[in-house]
Amino acid sequence: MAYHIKLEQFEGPLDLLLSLTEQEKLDITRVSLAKIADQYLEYIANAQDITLAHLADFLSVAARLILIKSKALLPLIQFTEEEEEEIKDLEHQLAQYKKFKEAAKNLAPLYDSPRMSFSRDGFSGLGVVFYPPANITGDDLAKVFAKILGEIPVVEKLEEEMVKEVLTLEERIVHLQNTLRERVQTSFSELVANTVDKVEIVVSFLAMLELVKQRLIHVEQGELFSEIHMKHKQ
Amino acid sequence: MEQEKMQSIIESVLFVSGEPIKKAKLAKILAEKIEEVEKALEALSVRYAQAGSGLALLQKGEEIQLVSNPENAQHVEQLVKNELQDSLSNAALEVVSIIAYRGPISKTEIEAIRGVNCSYTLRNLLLRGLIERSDNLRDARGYVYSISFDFLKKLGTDDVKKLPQYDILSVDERINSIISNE
Amino acid sequence: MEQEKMQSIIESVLFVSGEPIKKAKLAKILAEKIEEVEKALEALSVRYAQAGSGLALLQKGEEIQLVSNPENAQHVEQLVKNELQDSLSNAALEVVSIIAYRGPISKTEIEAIRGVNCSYTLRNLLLRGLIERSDNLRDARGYVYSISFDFLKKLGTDDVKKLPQYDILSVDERINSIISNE
Repeated sequence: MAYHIKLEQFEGPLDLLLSLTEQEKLDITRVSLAKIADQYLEYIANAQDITLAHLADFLSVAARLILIKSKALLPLIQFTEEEEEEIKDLEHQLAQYKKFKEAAKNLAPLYDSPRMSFSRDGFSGLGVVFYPPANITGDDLAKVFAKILGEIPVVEKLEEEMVKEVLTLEERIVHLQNTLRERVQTSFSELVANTVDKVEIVVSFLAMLELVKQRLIHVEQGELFSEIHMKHKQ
Repeated sequence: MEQEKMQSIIESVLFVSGEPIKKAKLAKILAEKIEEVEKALEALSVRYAQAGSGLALLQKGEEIQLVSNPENAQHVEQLVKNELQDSLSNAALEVVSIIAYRGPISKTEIEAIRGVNCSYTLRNLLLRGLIERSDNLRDARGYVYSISFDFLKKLGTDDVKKLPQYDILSVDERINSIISNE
Repeated sequence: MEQEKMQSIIESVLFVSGEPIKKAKLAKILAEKIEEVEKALEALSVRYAQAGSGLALLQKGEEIQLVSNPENAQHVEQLVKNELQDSLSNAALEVVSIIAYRGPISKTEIEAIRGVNCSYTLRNLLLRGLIERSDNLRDARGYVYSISFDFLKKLGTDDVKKLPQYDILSVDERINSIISNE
């Protein structure tokens, strides 16, 4: 999987989500998030130039959106407690982010305005007087400097860690899609087996089509009106 | 000590130091209680708010700095070189806003709000001296970030508490709702 | 310009400058006549003579300087003693050790190594005579910093190269990777 994001356009996944909700004139609710999930996924599938540092963050939100979307399409899907918590977090996070994005907009004119204070150089006019700290030795300096050297991050190592994080997340998304497929299949067959309500069957059928569009599942039908077979998308 | 005498000494000390000073340090120099120092600082603030004053008091946590009146920036700039000219990127503005309203705050908490890795932006703000970091008392391996006096000076604001909507933005309502539910 | 506004600007300018300023220069900054400037200075003098003021105007010929109220000299001295004779902060120790092992080194490079702005720390170390600055041969706008001879003597040596493990620490590759990235 290759995800590419134009970061000069969006500050991150929340910024992208926020822009999509605003574009559709939606409030920040689960229902709205389900509506824009497709656009988000489409965007990160097509966008280019994502930096490694941000890829994990975009994927993490993508995973949560897939959950929300699936639930909206098939209400029968049961969320685990952890999944439920993740979705609640996303809603809260987005509301918080929106507030701070506005706050940043309000700070910008203050920062850019010529109005500002200046401080003065401390102890000016005193001139340089030699005030060495008591009890300092060359060994102290060597020790402090060696510690500074030890804290310098090795760049390649950081990138390795990020790649690992991204891989883990991609695995997680694949796993999520797999288990959702299973849950959808069960839900669908149960639904069809136990209901006589035509409307409900039609809704489920539409939901199934939506999942096909999402490329979560693959369906096969031998001929008109014959049995529909659903398969895991390879 | 008389209140007026105390104001006079505080003004002298802040003037000579030039840099931020802890209220506790002022109290020590004056050999007075911190409450008395705070009263004197309050009186100085009132004095600096009057027309004709060219000074202002900045307050950040437990520290105080004496600076020039922000309204006179254009005239002062004819004398000093201004290092903080560049405007901030959107990312930097977002991070510094979060730090202004929620600081001291850890990197993890900032990233939880922005939903995106902030290492690069934090480093940039630190190098520009707009934010400061200190040891995180709750996590020995990490830091917490707060805005710097230089940032207050650049904004022309004497206290973060006077930023727009501070009362609303400074609290995480989820923490509040947890507390009120209990 | 209003008298009060002029007083405010003069106070700001004198405060930030720290050094004596010619009245003619003040007049130029204010775009006012020198007589008007003198009137404003007179008013400021009266204000500083009031109880509670910690500032004073020093006039020498055509030059004006803002200074602290001489009556508070004792407290100011105490501050100076506190500030300059204290043991070094962690930040100061880090900066001085970087300068010891990597000097002469520029402010930008020190900041790249530490990841934070070092303006205040460098100024304090200069004031205490622990470091010296000279023109940067590679960048005419900037300075490079090295350890002072006095401080070396205090450490019991006459050459940085004789500091403990200098041969190993001064050429450590890890620092080169940071500095060359900037």
